Amino acid sequence: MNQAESEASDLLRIRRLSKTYPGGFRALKTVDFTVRAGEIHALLGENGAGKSTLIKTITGITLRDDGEVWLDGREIHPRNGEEAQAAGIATVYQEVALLPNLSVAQNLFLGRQPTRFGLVREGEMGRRSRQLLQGFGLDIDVSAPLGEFSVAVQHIVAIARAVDLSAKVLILDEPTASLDAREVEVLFTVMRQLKSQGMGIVFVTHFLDQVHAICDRLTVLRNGGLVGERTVAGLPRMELVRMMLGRDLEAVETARSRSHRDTVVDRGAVPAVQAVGLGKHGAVAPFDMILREGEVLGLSGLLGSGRTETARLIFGVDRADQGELRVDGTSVRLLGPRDALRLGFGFCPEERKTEGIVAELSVRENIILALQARAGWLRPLSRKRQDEVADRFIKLLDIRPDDPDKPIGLLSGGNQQKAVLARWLATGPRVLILDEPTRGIDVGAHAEIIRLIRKLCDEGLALLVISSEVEEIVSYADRVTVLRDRHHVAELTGDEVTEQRVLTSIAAT
Amino acid sequence: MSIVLPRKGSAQIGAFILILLINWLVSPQFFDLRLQDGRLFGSLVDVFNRGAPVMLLAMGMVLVIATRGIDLSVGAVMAISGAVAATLADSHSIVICLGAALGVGLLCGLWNGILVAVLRIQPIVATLILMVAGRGIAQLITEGRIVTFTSRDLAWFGGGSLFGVPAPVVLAVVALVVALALVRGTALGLMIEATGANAEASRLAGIDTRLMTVAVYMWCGFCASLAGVIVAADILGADANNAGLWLELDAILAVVIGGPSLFGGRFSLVLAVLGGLIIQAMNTGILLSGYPPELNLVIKATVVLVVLLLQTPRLIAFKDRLFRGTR
Amino acid sequence: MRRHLPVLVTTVVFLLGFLFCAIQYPNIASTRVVMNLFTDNAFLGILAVGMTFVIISGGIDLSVGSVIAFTTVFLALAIGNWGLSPGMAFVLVLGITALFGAAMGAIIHHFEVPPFIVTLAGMFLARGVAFLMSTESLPIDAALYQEVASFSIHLPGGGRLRIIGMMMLLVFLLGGIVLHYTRFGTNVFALGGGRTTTALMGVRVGRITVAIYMLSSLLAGLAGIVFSFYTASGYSLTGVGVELDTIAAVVIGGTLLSGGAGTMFGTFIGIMIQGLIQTYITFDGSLSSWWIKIVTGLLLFLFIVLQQLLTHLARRATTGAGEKDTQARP
Amino acid sequence: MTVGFSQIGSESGWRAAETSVSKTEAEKRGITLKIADAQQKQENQIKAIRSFIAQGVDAIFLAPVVATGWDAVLGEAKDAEIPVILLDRDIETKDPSLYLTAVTSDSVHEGEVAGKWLVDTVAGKACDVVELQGTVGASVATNRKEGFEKGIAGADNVKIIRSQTGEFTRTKGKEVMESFIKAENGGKGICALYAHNDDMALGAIQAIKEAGLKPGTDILVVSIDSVPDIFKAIAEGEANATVELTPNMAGPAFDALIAYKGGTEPPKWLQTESKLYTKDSNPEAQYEARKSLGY
Ligand SMILES: Nc1ncnc2c1ncn2[C@@H]1O[C@H](COP(=O)(O)OP(=O)(O)OP(=O)(O)O)[C@@H](O)[C@H]1O
Ligand SMILES: Nc1ncnc2c1ncn2[C@@H]1O[C@H](COP(=O)(O)OP(=O)(O)OP(=O)(O)O)[C@@H](O)[C@H]1O
Ligand SMILES: [Mg+2]
Ligand SMILES: [Mg+2]
Repeated sequence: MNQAESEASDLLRIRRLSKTYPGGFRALKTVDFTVRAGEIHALLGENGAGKSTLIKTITGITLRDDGEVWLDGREIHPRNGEEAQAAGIATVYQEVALLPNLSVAQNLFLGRQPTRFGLVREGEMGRRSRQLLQGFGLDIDVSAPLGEFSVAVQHIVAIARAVDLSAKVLILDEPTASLDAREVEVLFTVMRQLKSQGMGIVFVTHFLDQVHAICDRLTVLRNGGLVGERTVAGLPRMELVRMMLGRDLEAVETARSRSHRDTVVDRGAVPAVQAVGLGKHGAVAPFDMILREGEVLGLSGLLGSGRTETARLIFGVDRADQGELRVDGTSVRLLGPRDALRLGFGFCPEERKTEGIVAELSVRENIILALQARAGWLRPLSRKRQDEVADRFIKLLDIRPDDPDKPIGLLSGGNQQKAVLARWLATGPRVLILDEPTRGIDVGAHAEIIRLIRKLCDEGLALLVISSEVEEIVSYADRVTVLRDRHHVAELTGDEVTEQRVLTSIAAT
Repeated sequence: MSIVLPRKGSAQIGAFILILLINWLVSPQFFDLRLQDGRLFGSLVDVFNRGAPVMLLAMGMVLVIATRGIDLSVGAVMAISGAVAATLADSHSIVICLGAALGVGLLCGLWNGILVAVLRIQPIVATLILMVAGRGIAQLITEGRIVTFTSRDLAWFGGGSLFGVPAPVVLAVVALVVALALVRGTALGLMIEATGANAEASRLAGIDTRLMTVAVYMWCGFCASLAGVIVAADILGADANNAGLWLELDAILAVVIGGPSLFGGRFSLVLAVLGGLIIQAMNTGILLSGYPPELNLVIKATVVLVVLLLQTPRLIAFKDRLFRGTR
Repeated sequence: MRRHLPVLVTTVVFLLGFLFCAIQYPNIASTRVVMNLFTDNAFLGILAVGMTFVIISGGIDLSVGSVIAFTTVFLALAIGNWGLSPGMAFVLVLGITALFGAAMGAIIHHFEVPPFIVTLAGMFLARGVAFLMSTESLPIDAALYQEVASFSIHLPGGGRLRIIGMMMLLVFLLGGIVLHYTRFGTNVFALGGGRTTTALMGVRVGRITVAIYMLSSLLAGLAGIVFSFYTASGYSLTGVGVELDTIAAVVIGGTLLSGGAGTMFGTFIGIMIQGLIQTYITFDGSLSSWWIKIVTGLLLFLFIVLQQLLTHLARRATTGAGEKDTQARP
Repeated sequence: MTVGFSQIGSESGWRAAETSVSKTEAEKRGITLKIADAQQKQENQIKAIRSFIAQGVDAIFLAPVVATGWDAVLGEAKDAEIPVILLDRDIETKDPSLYLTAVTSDSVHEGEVAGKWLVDTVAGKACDVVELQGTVGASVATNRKEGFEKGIAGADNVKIIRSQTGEFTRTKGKEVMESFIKAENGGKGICALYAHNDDMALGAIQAIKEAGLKPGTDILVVSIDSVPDIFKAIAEGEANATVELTPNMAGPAFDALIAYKGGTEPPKWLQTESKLYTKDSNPEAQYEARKSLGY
């Protein structure tokens, strides 16, 4: 293809885009980026590489310092969401940018509701909403407030909204982070269909499998700079990883080496935590569960199957209304997370934005928050101690940028996730509950976290991990409990812990 | 060459200085100071002295606002504690009298805190209840009259002085230091900010958000009652009908001038207090100016808007660009 | 059903309260008293409609009481001294107040100043200007005013639905339609749900902010006109503290002060609850100034606690029925 | 007989005294008095009157919070044939038949009495006066200002140099006086203080003292209302004169009402006396007489 020809098929062309955030952080350094009509283009890079920033500067949510954005042969200067939409760019941002207080239907049609005589036609809007969502395999009450649904549902709604805007370019920033395998498949079907209609799609993800499954070309960013653009077909995985990390990933072994297992766990001992008939009306049916020190228990199931609720009961966030919880064999009554914290529990919630980070506070303050809460208000951690703790975990988890005083809300999504993990690791817990710990985390850090989980286990920590990635869960779990419709339906141990077995249990009806 | 100004608070300090300078233009003897009966005397002293109640209220209010709350009842609490102090002043020792007045303030705060944190009533309505009923309670104590007293001990809180500094200013400064020590010397500040910024996340991190909420309302009630004692001591009597009337708006305004958003999170005690001073400097200026009182509100409106526009992000960005240009 | 719970509960609370009052003073359960509830709270109701929009959008408008004062003084002067016809004066004053609100909205949006302060400055300004126009209370003497005052629909039981009462009901009706059934209304909710997000979703946040504050001031102007009908005079001290009453009514009606949720009907009930408390106290008639305040506070407390309690119980009942489960995927 | 009294509220000690005196006066005559407190709001007063009408009282007393805007509701009272008597303040209406009579003091006259006293006292010496006004927009404030200006109109030696609102309260009175003193050369430029009510004067007296001046000597103090505390100040020589506004408006009103029921039409205006008190009028005794009236 010669130069002129390729320019002609370019739908979105970015030239020399630069962005320095207030405070002097250079998030983008003269990045070039091109999306053609009818292609799915992956935008890749480590956490904090500048992917989301690139997207936001294209749509004008954050104003660019320098550079050009061409759409369909015309230079555009959108200054806000409305102008970007009008120009033909539909975007799903990384943090779901929808309104939890509006109904699902209103979210889908905000600003373009069907009206008659100036009045919104609710019925028509509801009908079209249901139709639209059915295309994504979602059958929900569209008149319910969006906030009542899990992030996953919200994400699908956001995607549906963007798709329905029928723009020329569709940008999806980590749409699959909170989806399970089935939903990802649905999304891909829709994407392929849009692609065939000539739409250009930008797709950000940390799942390299997905890149290979659906993308035509890819662009890699590192530290705000452009690393390169490649055609996906024929690009070896190792090569891609090297592009992203700038180094080889020594043994990205998702290999199922569960060799460490039986050596550590003493099955005769009193379990660290034991749930007996624990349950809550309307949340989870009563279940039994055993957590032993040095052992990883995985919770698997579809979205909405009650995994989070299980975790919340054990951590005392919600109060159980039946059954009992035993810690070291003695029955305890948790009146709230504080009680759990005192017992040495830790809990990384799934919904990072609303339940995890405290956006306005600095990274340091976020990391020491639980530690401080356990110490009580009267015993403040000295600044020196705070810095020590923060620095240690920033290094350990490679949180970037490594500035502990930056408000955490300004960090990239993946780095926020790491900081929340750090908060609990800092308390040195004996029982740790992780709800989707690797969500939005890049390949490098992903491997890092899994290594960390194993190490913690070896040190005698009892772990309860919830993950939608079955492959990931079987890679480190000693046992897997499968949930369906808020019931604990199966428990797999030992050699039963295989991807296949887990998937069958999930799917069984 | 760069001008080193603290980023945070430069707008407020600037506004305060600007208003003082304007006052000086309006009234040339504005900065004059002399010692009168062992007490500093002058318009500048008045700004601090008269501003003490609002400064105290702002100190309390800023923490409440940091937890996404609001306390409308501070004016009423001032009236109650003033009434209590004045009724007890001549019959009981100052310790009992003060203890009762401040205790009542804490109690009022506890009530508000429970309504907000335990019964989960929206703060504005929760505190509105005490705003309405509280003034009634104060009037009930005084039976609608102005209860006067002669106790010199109590009078010190209004008219006394320490090393020439008027007692209200001393009290406000002490309260500020105590508050700073409490909030920044312990982990309370962090916990309050976390609660205000994201209550759910803070709860999951093990912070007792309920305790934090109750505590800030109690602190706010305490500050209000101290302000009430000062106001009563100042006129040697408790005027339950008028003490602290509409002062809640001034207190909120002070906090907002001091910077934090009304939607919780980061706060600065010092800037809130500075906000209170800015309001009082403006009021004193109006009084010194000699304009007819019909103009008071129009002047106030103008000043408030100007002070605010001074610290809007747009203007700050503009200013930054200017400074960067000169560097 | 769960979504309408707050309104439902508030209504039930009002009805219970009404029953309680009527048992103590049977006269309260008459059309006369109920119609008086409309007449006496007409201006408050109209203000509350505007305030509902403002609060749902996540803002607040403290200037409304002062705008009423300004409006009444302006009308008295325009009709009495400048010789304008009432109709002209109304159009003029509504124009001025709308512009005033638009200006506040524009400042709030463009300079990103908290609405609390902008409208507080607006509150000072409007009353200040009223003072400058006249510090005296001025009678308004126009034929129209007498006609308005004398016209009413008689109901069985001696009740009279007066024009200003009807105006309030009409404003509530229109306000409800605009809030709940138009794009503008949805945008107001959206703004309350999140400003940045709303902007991300392609809504023109600036325009809507201006429109909201314009509407609120315009309705405050209308409330001023209604107040001038009510008292046939203009006075610069009118409506001191009314903004708090209005905000309270809106919030009691189930609207979240932090924005994003609320209903027009709830606000209506909020106004009625406040009116009922007033009426109860007037009927009692034996309370001293301070007991009035204490009892008002107490009743407010009871209403709100009852509301909270019922909501809690109803929530429990509905979640027990597994409402959440019905939303699960197929 | 049952009388409904729509009282303004309880914004000052004087108002509280008026309420409590009304109660005693009613008791004395065996009349049932229903007091509705309007919390400073005209709309509440209108509601109260409507409810009095609904309850069928024999007469209505009204202490109007503003002068205008009563025609409609008083018309209703008239239709119901309930006589209305105005207390304390007059109203503006074109139809005087809406009320039976008004028992009020003439607040312009009060100011005039104060002004005249000052002119007489300074006897030709130059005298710069500072004025503490009541709440901006309150009719009493406007009238007392007007009356005082009338009182000093003839004397060129007496003039008002500063005038600011003290909102009828002690706290504000003190604060404003402080700034007056500072603005006028430490108070040396001030010859006299005129306050629209005693409470502001009492606050101002403290400010004068704190500035190192002698109230009553260095700065003459004249005010209106005659609340008990001002007599203490007069007795101590810290205040010079006060003009009385009696809290007993209800007494004459009851008398007029009883007479009216007996068939005698009362005059349209029953003016209460605006008596001047100085240190010569035995302030100690005045204090004793007033202290239990509920001020
Ligand atoms: N408003 C801001 N102010 C300052 N720095 C910011 C701001 N927003 C983002 N950054 C910084 O810019 C860098 C790039 O962030 P960005 O969100 O673009 O990363 P990303 O590639 O999307 O990462 P992830 O995969 O974790 O989502 C990060 O280091 C982040 O801390
Ligand atoms: N895909 C979905 N479709 C409809 N409703 C859903 C879906 N996912 C979750 N929900 C609802 O959202 C709420 C939250 O689900 P919850 O977080 O308990 O699920 P989970 O098993 O923890 O799943 P995950 O953690 O993978 O999101 C539940 O009320 C559930 O009914
Ligand atoms: Mg990102
Ligand atoms: Mg979950």
